[in-house]
Amino acid sequence: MVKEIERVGIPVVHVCTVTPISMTVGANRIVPAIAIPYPLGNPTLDVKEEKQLRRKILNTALVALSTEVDGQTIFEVK
Amino acid sequence: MKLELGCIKIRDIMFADKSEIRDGILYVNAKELEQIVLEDEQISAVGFDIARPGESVRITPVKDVIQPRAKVEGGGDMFPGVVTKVATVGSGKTHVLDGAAVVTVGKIVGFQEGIIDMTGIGADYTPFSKTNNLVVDFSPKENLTAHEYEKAIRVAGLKVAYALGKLGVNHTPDETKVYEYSSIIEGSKLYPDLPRVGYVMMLQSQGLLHDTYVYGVDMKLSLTTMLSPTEVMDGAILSGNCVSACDKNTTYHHQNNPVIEDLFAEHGKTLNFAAMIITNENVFLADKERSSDWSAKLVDYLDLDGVIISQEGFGNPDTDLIMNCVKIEKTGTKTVIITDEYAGREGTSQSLADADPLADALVTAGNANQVITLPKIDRVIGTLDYTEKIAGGFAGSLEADGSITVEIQAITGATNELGFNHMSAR
Amino acid sequence: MELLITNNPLAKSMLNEKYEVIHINSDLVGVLIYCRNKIHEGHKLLTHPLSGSIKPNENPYKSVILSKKTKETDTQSVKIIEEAIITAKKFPKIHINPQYDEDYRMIDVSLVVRE
Amino acid sequence: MKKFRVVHYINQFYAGIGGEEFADYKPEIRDGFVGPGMALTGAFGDKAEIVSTIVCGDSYFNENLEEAKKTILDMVRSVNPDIFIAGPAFNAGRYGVACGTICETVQKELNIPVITGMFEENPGAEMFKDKMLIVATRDSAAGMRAAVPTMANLALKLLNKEPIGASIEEGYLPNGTRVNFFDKERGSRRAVDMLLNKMAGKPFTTEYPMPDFDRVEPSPAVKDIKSVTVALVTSGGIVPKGNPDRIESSSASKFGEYDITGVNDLTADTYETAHGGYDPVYANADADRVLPVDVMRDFEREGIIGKLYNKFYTTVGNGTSTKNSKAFAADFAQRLKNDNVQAVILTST
Repeated sequence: MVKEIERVGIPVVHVCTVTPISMTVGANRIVPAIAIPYPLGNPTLDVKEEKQLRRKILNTALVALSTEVDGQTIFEVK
Repeated sequence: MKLELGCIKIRDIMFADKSEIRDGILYVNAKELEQIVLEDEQISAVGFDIARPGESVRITPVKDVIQPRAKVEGGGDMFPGVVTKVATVGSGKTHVLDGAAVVTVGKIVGFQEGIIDMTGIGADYTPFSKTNNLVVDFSPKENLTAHEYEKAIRVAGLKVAYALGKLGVNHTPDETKVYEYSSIIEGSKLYPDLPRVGYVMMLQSQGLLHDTYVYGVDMKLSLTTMLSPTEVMDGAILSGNCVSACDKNTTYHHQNNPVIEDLFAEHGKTLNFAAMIITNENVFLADKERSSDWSAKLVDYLDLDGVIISQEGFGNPDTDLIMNCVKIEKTGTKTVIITDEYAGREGTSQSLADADPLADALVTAGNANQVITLPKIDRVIGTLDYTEKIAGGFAGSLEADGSITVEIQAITGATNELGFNHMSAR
Repeated sequence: MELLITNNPLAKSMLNEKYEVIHINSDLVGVLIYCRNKIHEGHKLLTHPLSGSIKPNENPYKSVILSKKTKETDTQSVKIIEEAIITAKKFPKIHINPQYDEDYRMIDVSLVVRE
Repeated sequence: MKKFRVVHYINQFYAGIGGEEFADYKPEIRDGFVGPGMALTGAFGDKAEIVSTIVCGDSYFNENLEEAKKTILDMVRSVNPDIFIAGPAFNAGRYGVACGTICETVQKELNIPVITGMFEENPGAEMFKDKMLIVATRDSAAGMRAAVPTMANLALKLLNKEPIGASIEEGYLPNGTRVNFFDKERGSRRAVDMLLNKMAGKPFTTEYPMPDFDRVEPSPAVKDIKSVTVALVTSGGIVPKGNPDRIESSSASKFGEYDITGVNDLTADTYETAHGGYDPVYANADADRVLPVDVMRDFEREGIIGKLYNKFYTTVGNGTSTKNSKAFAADFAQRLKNDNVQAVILTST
């Protein structure tokens, strides 16, 4: 799916738990997620903390979208 | 290592008072064989039957197929470590009863696999419709465990084949083939300009009914190792694998390994057949990693330019196959893999349980889920009681008119992953 | 303790001391799906879920050994379990004779016991 | 014996009307065979005959798609054929797409067998090879002599309802359906030959191609994220509660497009997952954990992004299978492009 989006020239960031799979499907901008059943969340946190965590991941995703890359690049969430 | 295979052509098998080979006919005294089999107290009774090419006969459920062979010259004896004492084989002279086979049948557990049809469309899918088969049907003593019974049948079948093979020792072969296998250094000196090719053979080794024995060693307990391909011709590798009839290697397949034959056919001409590696297919993933690491290490160490990798069995061995392939490709050695497919009855499902772009050269033995209808046959050796339980069969697969609708995975050797057959798929 | 996920009563009785046995009342695919969820939580596959060459529609019993929970999701385990579920689902249902239940159970266990 | 009735479709060039300058030629139907139809007729012998030939310009067909389809369909219907044959189109792209499109239409509407022929790299081949038999041809009309008997032979098999063998035997493009056949050489010999070619750097053809793992060049980065529209896409199967489009849990062949105008937060009452590939408990409790609409709305309000696109796309791809979601993705990617979306966040489980 990532490839088809990139083929029309739109940058795409893949937020994905299992980053090696993201590599095999051909994503160029990759942001690691939390866990397969909740990639952008964590049910053990309270609602506010969980949203804060989600925001952190998405901030990284926006950074990835704004960064030129010349190959498959993983952007770690800081 | 040099092995001469002397082939004595067998065109028929008949029961007789005296066991002997005369004018290409294998005469068998069933009483003598019975005594040999019943030496094992765990077997209570044994029956013998003969199935010839073209006869309206169906053999099922097949456990193993063995070609009678005997050592004439050279170290060791046939089926070392199981029927005879442990000693290195693979050199000297061996006589083969070419055209004959021992087929064992028996109920080890309550679901049974393996059909050999001697005529009709089913015969096209199994190599054992072209051999004259002495079928041996074993009954166990009561209260035998499946493990004990499996072993008893396995060894008894080999003993029968060993006894028959002995009958050919003093005969002049109709045809002699010579296989010569050099040491690594010697081979490189002989063929400095030819690509160095190896054969990585994967052996089924998962547990009860899923095992392979090498000089008597249960392969799941072994690390990846090496032997001479001529040792394999002398019965160094024996089947203890009773499941997935279509893509298991019977002992006959091991004895007549087609990859070995075809690599020898090119040896010294277009390639240098430098090494044979055997590895296992265990259930534990750590074993899979270790064994495939070891395959790649050996391939790298031996400095091979290319290898053929053959698989055995369905399902999780796909993972071993891809691990072996990928790790070997990463050492810079080119690979070709041989496997079969489970693409569903329509042929539209995903064929393999694992995949990798480095596996870019694949030979397929066909789609094992293809459905065919085997016509009614006059005589059944063994039993059809379990037909609906045969792999690929399903409830009602035994039709009222005596025909059987099955997936070809129920047929012994139909999609053999050594590339024994001509079948392929696209 | 490592986990043994199974729908096989024999596995439970034979391996109860060696593993933390989780007995699932479901078909083979159900066992695989349970394993998948455990893998997503951080358990690793120790045995291949397509253990044995008996086709997934031929033997109703399945035992799979998983590691203790780890912090990471193991990529290889994720891939293998997904492929195993796809493979298991593609085999049509066939009649399985309950007369041979004991055999089915024994074969399944023999595949995950290291001798 | 009665001869089967064949209708043959060709473009303006093969009808002898002219090249590109006549590509807007409107559909017409002529009696009997025209151009390459002669060779086909020869190959059919006394078993089938071309009763009519339909000629249409490639530009006309592709630029007036609906009208062309309707006109041609009526023409075909009027002569009541047993089979419809188009081309072969070789490597001519628009001709190939026209052949595939009209074959698909005829097959669906008239329920008769169809067949066409193309070079494997013709764009029409990729689009239609799993929908009909497409005979593999060379890349130019020089391949006509080889293509015609293959097409005729397959056409007769379809007409006689005979089983169709493997692609390599019958000469059609591999279409993903695996068919067994008996090769000339045994498997081990084929493996040795393949290895010799591979080691020598010569071409070889695998008997089972691995799934497509190709790469694409990264798109340029977004210059100013504050001023662009960002879209959310997920393979995590998030759908409105109740799964109105019945997205299947394990097949990525279906996908959903849902409007989120005015939606600021996904809740347990409004959204859920249709994905069968993971434990759904957490996503059903709060779908923002998979499709983060809540935070994206915050970003929009705070001016961190320009706008959140008012639709999201969803499917249940499991990440490892690559082929099924391809067509769907190509489709929505074009829609995103048309709506001037400049960045996409794709979330996967």
